[in-house]
Amino acid sequence: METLASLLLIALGAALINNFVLTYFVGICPFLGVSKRIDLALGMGLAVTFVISVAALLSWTLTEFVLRPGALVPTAVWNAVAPAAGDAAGDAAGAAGAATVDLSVLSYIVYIFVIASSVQFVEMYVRRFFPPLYKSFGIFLPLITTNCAILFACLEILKRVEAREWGLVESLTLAVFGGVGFTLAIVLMAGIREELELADVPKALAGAPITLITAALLALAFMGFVGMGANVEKALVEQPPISAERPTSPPDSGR
Amino acid sequence: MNDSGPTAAERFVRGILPENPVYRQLLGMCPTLAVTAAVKPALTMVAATAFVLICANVLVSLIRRLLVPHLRILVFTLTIATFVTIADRVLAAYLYEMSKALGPYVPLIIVNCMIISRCEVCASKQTVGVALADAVGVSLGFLVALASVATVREILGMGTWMGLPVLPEGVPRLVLFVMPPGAFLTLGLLLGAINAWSARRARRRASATPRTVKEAA
Amino acid sequence: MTPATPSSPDLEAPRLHVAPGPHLVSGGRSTRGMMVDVLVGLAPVLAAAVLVFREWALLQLALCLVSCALFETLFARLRGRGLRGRGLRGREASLTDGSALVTGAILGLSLPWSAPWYVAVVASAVAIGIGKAAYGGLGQNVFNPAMVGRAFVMVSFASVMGAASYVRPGADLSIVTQATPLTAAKEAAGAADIPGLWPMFLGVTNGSLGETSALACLLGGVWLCWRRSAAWRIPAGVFAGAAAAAAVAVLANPASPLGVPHHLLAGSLAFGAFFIATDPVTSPLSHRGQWLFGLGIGVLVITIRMLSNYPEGVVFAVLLMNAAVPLIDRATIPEPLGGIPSADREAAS
Amino acid sequence: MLSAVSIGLASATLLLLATAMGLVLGWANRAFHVEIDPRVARVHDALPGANCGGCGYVGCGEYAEAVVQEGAAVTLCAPGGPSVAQRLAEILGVAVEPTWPYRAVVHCGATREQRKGQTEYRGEPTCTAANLVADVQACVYGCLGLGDCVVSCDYDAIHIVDGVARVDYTNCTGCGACVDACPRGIISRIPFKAERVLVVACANQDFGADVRAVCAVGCVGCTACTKLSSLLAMDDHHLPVVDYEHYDPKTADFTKAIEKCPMESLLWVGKPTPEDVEATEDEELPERVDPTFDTTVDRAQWWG
Amino acid sequence: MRSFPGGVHPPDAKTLSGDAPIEAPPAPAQVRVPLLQHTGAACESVVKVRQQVMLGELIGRSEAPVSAPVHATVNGKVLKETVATLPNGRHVAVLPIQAEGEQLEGPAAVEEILGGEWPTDGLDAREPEAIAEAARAAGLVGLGGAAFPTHFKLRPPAGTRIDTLVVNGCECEPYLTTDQRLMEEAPAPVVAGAMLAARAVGAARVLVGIEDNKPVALAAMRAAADGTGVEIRGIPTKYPQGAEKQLILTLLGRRVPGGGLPLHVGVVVVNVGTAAALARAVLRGGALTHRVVTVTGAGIESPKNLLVPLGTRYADLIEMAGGLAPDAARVVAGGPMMGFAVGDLTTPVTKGTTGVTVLTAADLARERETACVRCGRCVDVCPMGLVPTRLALAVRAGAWDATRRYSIHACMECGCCAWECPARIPLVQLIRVGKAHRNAA
Repeated sequence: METLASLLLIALGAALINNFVLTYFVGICPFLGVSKRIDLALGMGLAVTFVISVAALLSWTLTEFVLRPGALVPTAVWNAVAPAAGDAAGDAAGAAGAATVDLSVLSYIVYIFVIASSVQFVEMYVRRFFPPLYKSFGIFLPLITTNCAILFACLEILKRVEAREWGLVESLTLAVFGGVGFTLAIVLMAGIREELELADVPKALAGAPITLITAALLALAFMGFVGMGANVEKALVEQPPISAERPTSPPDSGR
Repeated sequence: MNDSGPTAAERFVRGILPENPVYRQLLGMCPTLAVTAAVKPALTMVAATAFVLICANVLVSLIRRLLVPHLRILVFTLTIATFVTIADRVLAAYLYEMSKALGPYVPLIIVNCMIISRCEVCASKQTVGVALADAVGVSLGFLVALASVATVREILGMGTWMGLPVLPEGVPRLVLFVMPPGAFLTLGLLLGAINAWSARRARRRASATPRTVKEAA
Repeated sequence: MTPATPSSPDLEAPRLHVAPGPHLVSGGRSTRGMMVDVLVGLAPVLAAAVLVFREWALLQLALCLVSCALFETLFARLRGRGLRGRGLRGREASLTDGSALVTGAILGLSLPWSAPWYVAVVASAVAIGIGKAAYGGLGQNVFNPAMVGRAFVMVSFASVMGAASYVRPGADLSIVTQATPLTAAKEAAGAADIPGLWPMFLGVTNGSLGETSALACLLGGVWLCWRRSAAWRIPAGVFAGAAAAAAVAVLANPASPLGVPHHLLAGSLAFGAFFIATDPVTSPLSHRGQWLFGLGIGVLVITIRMLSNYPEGVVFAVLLMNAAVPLIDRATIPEPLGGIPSADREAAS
Repeated sequence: MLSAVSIGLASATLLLLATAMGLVLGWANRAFHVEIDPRVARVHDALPGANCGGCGYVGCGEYAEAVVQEGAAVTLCAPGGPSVAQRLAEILGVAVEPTWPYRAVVHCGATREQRKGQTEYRGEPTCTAANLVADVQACVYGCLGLGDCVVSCDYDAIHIVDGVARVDYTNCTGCGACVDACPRGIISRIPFKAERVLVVACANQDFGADVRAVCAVGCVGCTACTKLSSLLAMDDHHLPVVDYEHYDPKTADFTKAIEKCPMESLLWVGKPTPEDVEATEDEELPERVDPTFDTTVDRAQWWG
Repeated sequence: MRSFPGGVHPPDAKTLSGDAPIEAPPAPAQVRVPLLQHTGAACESVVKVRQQVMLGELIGRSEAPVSAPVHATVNGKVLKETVATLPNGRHVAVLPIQAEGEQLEGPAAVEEILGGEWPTDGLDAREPEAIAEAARAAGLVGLGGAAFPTHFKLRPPAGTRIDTLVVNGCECEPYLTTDQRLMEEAPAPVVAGAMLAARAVGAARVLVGIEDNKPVALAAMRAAADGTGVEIRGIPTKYPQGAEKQLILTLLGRRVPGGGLPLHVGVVVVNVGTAAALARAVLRGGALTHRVVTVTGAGIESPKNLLVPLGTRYADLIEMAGGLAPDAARVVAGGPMMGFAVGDLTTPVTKGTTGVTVLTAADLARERETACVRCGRCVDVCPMGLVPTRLALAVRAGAWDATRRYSIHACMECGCCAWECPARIPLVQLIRVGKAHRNAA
């Protein structure tokens, strides 16, 4: 129950409450660029969701087994093999007391490398074996390499995995629902922009400005979900009915 | 397109306003929206981005003859990633609070389209001097963009500028401006204002020099 | 071919003209007429607000009406001066269509009586400027202008728009010494602070100006639907969706002080269902779409009420569903009589 | 010690990763290889990227594919002009034939006063809409003068003057947008072999008497001009046609044909002659707004 | 009785000419007979200039299957071929005929064309092919307005089973009383023609649908159909009840598939005027040379129902009805909902001309166009279940994909949406522009 609840929270958080695009501003370029038609937007959204999941899987694996402090060479082993070195590096390892190999400095390079390579691999694979799919979907893949949403998800996962909070399932949940949230936002935006094709937007605002203003209003609408995470958690995890659980401070409408 | 192209000085000037990366090319939107709730983080961001942009441009320009065409984007990305890591570590070491405030947006400089675009369009084809001028110009343009967005947002949202109080006590603060919708709104309205302004300028320029049939011919 | 004159020489030729058909139009309705309908429908709501909040209601409403009208004029002027888009094609935005007054009235009635003057002015500016003028004026906006303004000030001026601001302990109006029903429900342990169903229906409770009296909203709303200036399916959908979601909430938490009727009567649900959600510009065209839209708003209102930090969710629910209207419209294109003609079929797939 | 090991491990990791990825991608590149013609990309790069559709294809991308794979002519890009055609020809390795700039010409010369049987029209003020209403003007072939072509032009190169469309050849790029916009099909693109080119300024296909009934200047199909110039021939609709293929601006002499035309249906269009300029020297052109924003989201999206 | 969804109730204004009996004025001095008066291929002239022709003599024909021959409509001399623009915008060749000598006019013409006995015995023993051929030879086309060649309709493709012949007596278009007067004054040829048409297509059942705002016509038709097996149905008055698909839906509950024809649901529809003309063509061998035209509207001095030769100029027609009122502002060929405005009064009457409605400035008083607020009234009244506002705005914005997504070709241009639109947007015209764009592309 508790695991499910925490997964639900991660999912809700990534898709609605802290929508990747509308709250964290990642993936803005495709959000502005590929949101002119609903079908293209949907394709982009699905492509991002797919790639983000693949990248999350790879980066989680790399983080867990290579990059995380103590991952490559377990602390115990390190201490056994190089006890003398332990003293020398003691200052750096600090209070934890366990000196070990920390490759997390490499994480950015490794991630972007992994993302770029896997996107390219997927692209080549799809182009070779599913030409129709490539025509409708594959054209987005090169765009995704430089989509910050992917790297952002990887970094979030890195943070949690380093802190030993999340496992693979949580990481994947974040990735998939982050992608779903991105898809939701970009498809809503595409619907609105198709509608705006028929509208008589002032010339100075036509194009990017009105898209940004629409994004602002969309973000404003999504603010309705603010605080939902905590309240859902309360309802699901702490079980006692809401009425019995009095918040310590009255909810302030603004926060 | 840029085989010969403009000179270093022209590129420098162009990057600032006429081809401003944010306002005119709509690149680097992510940091423009994400870290501009206040001016200070915005300036830090600009500094980090400028560092990466300049270093990457110079390096790419130096190795431009070694680039394999179909792997060039990967090389750019890795170069940028390296410099971003350096910037990130430096920030974490000397400006810990700021580094925490900027959160994931410093590593996200890696995928800032602005930098890749400069590497691709300019540095990979130009000499070091030109690439450097270009990078500095674009960095200044980025500075202009982020500073303007951040100024509007901080003053309207919190009544301060660089943390210094600007608006008198009694004026209500529009807290929305430091929130996500405010970021989109500010950038959208500023873009619109710039469009309107340059449209008017173009019109004025056109009417200032009346064209006659003879001239047209 | 000879010019267009009858051959009779003694008859003075009338000036004929040509035009596309149909050559007759129903004289009954006009866009302005529909706006007037909405204003008339809002009359009982205003009456209830005046009864409960006295001159404060009138002041707030007048402020919103005047500032909306001013901003409408201002932006129409700006548009006329070089900010023209693809040609206005004879539908210049102006005060005469009455839409700015409707926006102002709905905005005014959705603000708390205690909101300071600048709240109304900023909300009006945002509603007309960003909510409507930026999209090209009446009929082209995606989001309900009044709700854009309301949400903007709600988030911006949290301190003067928050739950606490409704309550004035020592006020000369007895109503406003109590918390609003929904705030009471969110904060209070038991049902003690929550008014009964009857006062909530009549509207002798605290809240924003227009939202207290479900009865007044019902009166005005039924009139609007009867005049066909509002699609009855939307409020019906809102109530059905809200009732269903509220039932789920009650089942999930039987100890809650709020029953399904409370949820339907409380807050601005009725006001929103009849006057805000039914804004034709920002709601779907097809009947199925209108049902979907209404149900979506109803469910979202209760979800936001129960789960988010905000005690009331109408503003956000309406904005969220507004954003989905293009998709709803797309998904619910009605099937033509006899099916899609072959000439159009390949495009529809 | 630790740092040394760290650095070593870091390098090893990166190297390993790079090797692994390189191998995988290298293998994939061969295993999943799809033949695409690199020339398509080069052609696309050489095109101006305006995506105007003037070539008849959906956009520059499709035109690039068509040029390489279907053997479409390299000269179709109107905004690019001869220089682009030259570059495309170089890429494809074909010889480029000398190409003339194509420009739009309007096959109607009747001003508002010269048309007969006009009835006041109240409806959607576009040509396409008015064209569906009978008797807006008696001539069903001529210019309606409501300016659909003006709206369609991205280069501010066509205007309604005295109720009839006139092309401004200083701005016209020959993209053909106005050709598609005109519901009566009276605009066409012709090769501009000289600065001034002769056009038949009438499209009325009826017999002379019927033409005279509807227009003061329409071609009555008298064949006077075709007898005086070998470059003019009557078509099936009682209209003379200029043989632009054999038109040589140096030798062609239309003076007599023009003099003989009873209806002013033969017109010179193009750049004004020095005499024209002299006559109109002091006239001011209406205020013109230059298109300003060359950057749009479209261009940025490929960097997203 | 359940009717079709949507539709509107414009004031029918049929009292203007509803009581005026059908009369045949003196023949005009000149008629201008278009060589294309129907949907389909144009005819070629088969006469020479200055040739003398007799009433009913063949003057134009075409080999194309979808076409109908054209006959001389007066006795006289053929003049030089010229052109005319018909109200629907088609630019066609015209044969002017100068009237010379004796003419079929006045009460004699009415008696000749509509009067006399119309026996119904033995009609169902006639050869179907002979009926269709007689219709073709007479140049018969649908007289309800669309002018589709009748012989083509009477020869359904092999393998189609037609079980019902529907006779359209709705005349839902406001102002017009052509069909109403015909049914009141001459129900017998209508019934006979209906039986012949049913015989030709092999339909066992004949249904006549008449809107219930024409009680006299209903009674007259009931009396005439008594004992013939032809069923007369009074149906709710609602515009556009007379549209084929809507009529079939109301009478039979069948939906004609999108882009399909009535014969796809086993039905053939003919107008009452067509039925009467068919009876004349088969029983008396008369070519289609005259038709009843309602000349009406507040802009006409004395509205009338006139039996006139085809090719009569509108100017003559208007003069026969007392001329234009001083405040006449718009001359409409047909009724005010689906008719086309005419600027040139030399335009000739064709086989499809149901009436000429002259509207005054007061009728036309319309406000300026305002913004569409998506009120959805056009959606509610569209009898085809479309979304007119989306279609129209998509056309304005040039979003052609969207027009097809919203099934622009299902629109029959009945005008309900534009009639109802509070914003006064010319919805029908915009939709026509959209269709024209699609057809051109």
